[in-house]
Amino acid sequence: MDNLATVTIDGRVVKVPRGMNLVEAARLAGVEIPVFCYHSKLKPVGACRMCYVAIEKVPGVVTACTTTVTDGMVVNTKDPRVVKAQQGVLEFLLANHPLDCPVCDRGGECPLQNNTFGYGGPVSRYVEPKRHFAKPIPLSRRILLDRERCILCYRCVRFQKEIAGDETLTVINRGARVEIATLPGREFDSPFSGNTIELCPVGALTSALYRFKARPWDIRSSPSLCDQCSVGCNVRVDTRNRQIVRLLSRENAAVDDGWLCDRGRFGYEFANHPDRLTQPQVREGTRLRAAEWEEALYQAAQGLRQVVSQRGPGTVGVLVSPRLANEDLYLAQRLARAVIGTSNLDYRLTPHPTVSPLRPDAASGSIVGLEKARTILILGADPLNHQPVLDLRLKKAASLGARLIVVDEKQTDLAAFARLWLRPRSGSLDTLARGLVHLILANGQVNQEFVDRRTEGIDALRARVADDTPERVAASTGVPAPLLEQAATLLATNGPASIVYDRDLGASDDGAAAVLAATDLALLTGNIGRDGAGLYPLVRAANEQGALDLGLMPRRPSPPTPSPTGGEGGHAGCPAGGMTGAEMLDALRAGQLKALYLLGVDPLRELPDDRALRDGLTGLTTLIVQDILPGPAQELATVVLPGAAFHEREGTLTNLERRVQRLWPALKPPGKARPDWQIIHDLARALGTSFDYAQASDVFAEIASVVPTYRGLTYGKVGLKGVQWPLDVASGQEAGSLYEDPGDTRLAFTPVAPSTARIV
Amino acid sequence: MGEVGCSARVQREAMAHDVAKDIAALVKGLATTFKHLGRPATTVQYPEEKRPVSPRYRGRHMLMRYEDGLERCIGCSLCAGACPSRAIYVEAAENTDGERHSPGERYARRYEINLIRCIFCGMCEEVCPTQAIVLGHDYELADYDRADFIYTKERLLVPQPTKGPTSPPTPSPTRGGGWVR
Amino acid sequence: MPFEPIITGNVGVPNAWEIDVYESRGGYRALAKALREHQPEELVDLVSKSGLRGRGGAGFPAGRKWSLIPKGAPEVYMVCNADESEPGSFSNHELLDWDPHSLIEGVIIGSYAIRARVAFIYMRGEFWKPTGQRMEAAIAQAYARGYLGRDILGTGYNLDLHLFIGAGAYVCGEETALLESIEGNRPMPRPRPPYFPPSIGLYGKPTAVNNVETLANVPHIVLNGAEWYTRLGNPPRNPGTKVFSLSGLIKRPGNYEAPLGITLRELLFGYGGGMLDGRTFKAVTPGGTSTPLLTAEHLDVRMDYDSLPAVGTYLGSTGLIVMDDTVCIPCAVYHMSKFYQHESCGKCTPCREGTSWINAILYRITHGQGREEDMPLLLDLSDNMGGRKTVCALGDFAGFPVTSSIKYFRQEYEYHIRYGRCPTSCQPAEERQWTISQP
Amino acid sequence: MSDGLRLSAKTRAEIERLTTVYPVRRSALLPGLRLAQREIGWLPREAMDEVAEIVGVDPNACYALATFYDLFYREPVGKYVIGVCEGLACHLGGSGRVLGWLKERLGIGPGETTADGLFTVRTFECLAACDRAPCALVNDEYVGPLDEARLDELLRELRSHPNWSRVSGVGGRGSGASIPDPQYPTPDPRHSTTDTRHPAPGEGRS
Repeated sequence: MDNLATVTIDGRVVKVPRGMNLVEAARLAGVEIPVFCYHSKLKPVGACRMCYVAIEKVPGVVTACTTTVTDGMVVNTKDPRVVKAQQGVLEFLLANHPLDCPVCDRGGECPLQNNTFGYGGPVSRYVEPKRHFAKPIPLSRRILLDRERCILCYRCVRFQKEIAGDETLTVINRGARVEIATLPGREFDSPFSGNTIELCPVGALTSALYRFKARPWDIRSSPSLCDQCSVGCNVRVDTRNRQIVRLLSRENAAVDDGWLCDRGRFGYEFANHPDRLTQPQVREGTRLRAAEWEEALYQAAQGLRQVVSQRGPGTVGVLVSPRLANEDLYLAQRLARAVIGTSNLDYRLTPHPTVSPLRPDAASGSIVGLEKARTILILGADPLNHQPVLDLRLKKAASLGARLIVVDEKQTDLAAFARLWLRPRSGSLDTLARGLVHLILANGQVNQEFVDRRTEGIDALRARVADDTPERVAASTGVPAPLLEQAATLLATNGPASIVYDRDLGASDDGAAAVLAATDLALLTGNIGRDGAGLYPLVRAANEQGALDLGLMPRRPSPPTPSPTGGEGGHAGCPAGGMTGAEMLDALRAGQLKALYLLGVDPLRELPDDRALRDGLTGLTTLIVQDILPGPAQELATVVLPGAAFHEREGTLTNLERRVQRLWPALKPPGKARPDWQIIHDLARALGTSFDYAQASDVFAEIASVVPTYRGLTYGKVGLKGVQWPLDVASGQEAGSLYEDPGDTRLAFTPVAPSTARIV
Repeated sequence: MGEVGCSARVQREAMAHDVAKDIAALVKGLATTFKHLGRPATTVQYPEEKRPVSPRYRGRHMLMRYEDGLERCIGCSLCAGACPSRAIYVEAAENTDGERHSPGERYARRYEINLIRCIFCGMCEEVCPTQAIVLGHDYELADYDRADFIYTKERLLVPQPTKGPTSPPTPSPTRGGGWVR
Repeated sequence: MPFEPIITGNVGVPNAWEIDVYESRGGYRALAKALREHQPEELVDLVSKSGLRGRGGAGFPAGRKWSLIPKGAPEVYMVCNADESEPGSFSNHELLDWDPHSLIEGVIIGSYAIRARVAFIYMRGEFWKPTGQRMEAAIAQAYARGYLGRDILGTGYNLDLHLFIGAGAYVCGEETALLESIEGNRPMPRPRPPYFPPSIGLYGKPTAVNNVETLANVPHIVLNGAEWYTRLGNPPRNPGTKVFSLSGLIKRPGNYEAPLGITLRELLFGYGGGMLDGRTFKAVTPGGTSTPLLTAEHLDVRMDYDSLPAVGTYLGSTGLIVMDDTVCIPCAVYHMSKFYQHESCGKCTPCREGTSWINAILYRITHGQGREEDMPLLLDLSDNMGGRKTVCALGDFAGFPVTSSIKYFRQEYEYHIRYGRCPTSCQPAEERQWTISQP
Repeated sequence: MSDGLRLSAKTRAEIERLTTVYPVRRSALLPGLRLAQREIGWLPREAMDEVAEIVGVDPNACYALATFYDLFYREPVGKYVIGVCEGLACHLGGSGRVLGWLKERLGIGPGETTADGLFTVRTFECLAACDRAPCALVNDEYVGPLDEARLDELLRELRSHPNWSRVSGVGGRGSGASIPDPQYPTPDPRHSTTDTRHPAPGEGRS
């Protein structure tokens, strides 16, 4: 093979890709080369000088991290010169490093300890007094710096500069007085700062939250997922004493690339909160009292039954949180539709956005596919705020050569990394997007082959955007025509191109039309259904995609009810119509709802203070609140059911790229709390149905059997790294991009005039 | 059958031999008794009286202090890690200048040993970087309630030296067991 | 040997830094010749043939360096390293003072040879009065006369020249650190590979980094031909002249241009006027403090790029600091180590920690607290930081004075360790004559 | 300009111009800092923030450079900074004595400023003027070789002569810093060090 080089490392012969550095090559050969500054995700700097190796025909020793393999290279990592040099480096490093391992949070999992044990000399000859600093100093609320321990590998600063793209942390001074620091009075305020703690090969950067909480040997670890946003970063939950003590990254190259944002990393404290609900409660007069599960469920079932029988199922509403797992969501909708008999079911409290007409309603490509894009249009999306780790991926794509086009009135974080930043006036996003469509049509940059073969309705489109000339668009958006021209050209000719937008953009009028135009742009340029080319409507909540997939909203195809014989049943008994969340809240204010089941949702907490809403809730005959922490709605509840947090249960979440990933129980739920799916199951049984799921995987098996996009998925298949739906029917493997296979159906350009394009 | 009859003499002889042996044994046994009759008793009147234990005896644990009264324990949990029966529980916290328990940054807020689990192997003592946990000579550990066998820090910590700390301690490069701060 | 100075020809000429004076002495003729009569490749060949070796210290052939720049690269930079900071060398300082135009001319020719459109002169921050001011004025004059800017001398060649002034850091003399400094980053040397300046240099683009003296030689080679240059100095491998900086305890300190291959004796006792009265020669740093010392036994060694390595040292930047019998070597080495401790950039572990450690040990030794084991420790530490174990050569440099002084003057260290005081009086004599160098 | 810590419009404009002169904007950072110090005399945080803002980088980048280079001051310095070279040649030539005389005349050692704010004494490692040993850099001006008489003359000149301005005639494109030393800075309390390993300034003079 031409692109492989044969190298011999400590007598082991391996073939590795050309251009690979020796540290990685040795890893492939099963030889460990000790490192401090080297990290596979960062550019080599050769600062720590730990990774010396000897290479035949090369004088002296060289650093493995900065040396790339060449064919026929013979490497020795155990040469006496190497051993001496490495001992020397460790002696230098330890000269000023305090031996306070017993109080250091890194002690026990410290690369410096390990490398000293593995490669260091027996004693130090350093007799001068050690360097002393005031310690620790807080770099931020989250991160503490112990300068005595720092070995100046610069991993933290390099992470910030190369991956996060900022200089919120820097290096000061010179020579032996070099320190990691920020400008005095300035906080280390990167939204990704926590990664530096994990990167630090010593205990120089430590977490203020984890400080002195545990030692590595009294920690229990469990794989899990971050549930703070829709990226679905993989985490390792470290627990001690039935408490989460920290979250660490569990690298999943396809999802998070090994990084976590600070919101995810440090946002676990709710799970440890002393006020966690641990006991079901029922209302007794004006106050709630603790009850056993049987009683609480009986009361809840009675309340529901009473309302259904007296006022009809149309007066019952079910609101669920899009952070709940697929299993919970699926059972919740079954309970609502098949058991209670209502379609007043939603995961949103605000009106639904207009979405792309393409079905299924999901991102067409994958997160990792963005790295293959040459152009990325970021339309009214701010991943840093809503999908932070995706922000890193987009920066990575930019560093790999993708041209970013940011369209946003605000200066988003990505604007600084963008080739073009278009700033349309507020409310003119749709004009701008249609202007781009116009330009591509006018300049003949249409991917004609794709349009002919895969789409329909281009003539109507042509007519609709005929008036959106660059001059007019420039006048109404304030974006100069040449910039529009450049953007259109990049999008159409510098392929593959991906279009990323916030799915909630469709909630505003101009955004709704822009979302539709974005679909048109993707279809016109043929940028859909391939690696690097795709349409990414970014959802926000951890399992919002799951809620969409499982039909957790009215007037959307719902999963069919399974037949009692286990096969696929029909939609019998599923009531049509139904109210959305926003409509339910209106009905509530008007006193038209009589019973409400809140699963992980608290309208009083999530919406601005609303007297009418409070009165509506007070006026309910039955208010069942299922949550993990107390909230204002609970004060009005008739029954309170304690649920389990993400790390206390089994289940699956579907992230913004359709990846179904698993949750594992790291702890038992506190007190008598139960996983949400189990509570719904128990409530359904209390209502007299024959729900029979012994464990979460039974629910998931049913989801896989009735939801077409989830067909073929099992917990085993989902595994530790997750699977993107849909699976290929024949091979059982991930099918990759959506809309890849033309099939019979053609993809339609925006079917209706934008002004009437409200869907849902 | 004849064999039985012919053995009568043999039986008689054997019996005489046995009697002689019994008597000899009796005499021997009584000799020991008589020999000890005049000697002082070795039984100790426990609990009024106690036998001394060897210096290396491993009894109930103690948490030691420095001369200035500061706790030696820094809450590092190495003892808990080394304990083969997982009998030790440590919860660390940070010293502040206002409330200082030990030198350096860290001290043990909670330190508990479950003496029912403990097998008195001394690993904790061995591994302690500050020589804070020491197995003492106290072996009278019976109690009425299982919960009372969980020895808390307050019970384990040796009392403050009679003259209290004269000045706030300053961290020195080395102190206690060669542990370098 | 009859000897005509080449690059110091304008030193001492009144107002040599004015473009009129420079032109009247034949300045910018070479530029016109180079641009009008030669293709860039021919100039690279010419300099290669002349055998000119980089005067920054390593002696890498200048023509070879230029030929490594990929042909047809869209963006190429020329950078002149005028960050002279090596203790003991001050030749560039004086050249720049007197003759900024000859450097500018060299830079333009060099830039043309590698097809650079932008060139930098990186000058150390301390050189402002008058050096930087004169250079700035000279660049402005060169622009005004059409030697810089667009369509130089009507040849269609464009070049912008920036004077970039540092702010005090020895490590900026290292070429990759210098490039980082221009880029606005902390000047820490880059690992090579992959950052070889000819392929990945300034702003990640191919870049030639040349020393002041190297470039100042170029106009003369263009005018007089490669053949002429190869006959100078100590051919074939060490042609040309070099400006030697003599300082320390010597009668006539100053810069002296001399042919490469001149003996140390001739340099010190001929040009330099010999030792101060009543003193005897003890040691000298042949190329600044970053080269191993030479002693009286080496007086007849020839000063060039190949003869010095044969006796275990290097030509370096030819800053000769002379020490005589009144100098205590460990104290002098302690001072040298202080320099490296101060100047280490802090990137590589061995250099960052090693320079401080060595400095601390030498402090103890020279202050009466030496230990028997300190000498082997010093040698071992020098070994652990030297031998190309660090990104740049500062790690090696810091060890050279230590190892060479222990090699030649072990007994002085032993004396210090044993008796806790100096074998000589460290105080240099009071009656030193003050002279300002004017070659 | 009111507090003397902010840059004048002229300097801001000059830095602004520099950002367009070089092939990459960031290259203007070091010259920008030099210009800022030329105006203010040292680099207060406000100045670093301003330069960073003009160049379009994080202020931390300015801090990183300001603490690396010898010629930048993070603390106010006297009107005249006398930087005595302590390179080997100057050491052999008697730089220790020069520092001793300065201590005698001004009462300050390296890193200190006289109470009247007139003089700051600092050291340099090597100024590349070894033939003038022992030499010194006084603001931008090289002086040397220094003996006792020449030093006294210099001090007298500095005290009386109006031509010695705090910011000597620096100007133009890459120009700048007249005054130096982060070598022995008064530590910022948050970054204070009790580094006992490095020999105290000025020792080693035997």
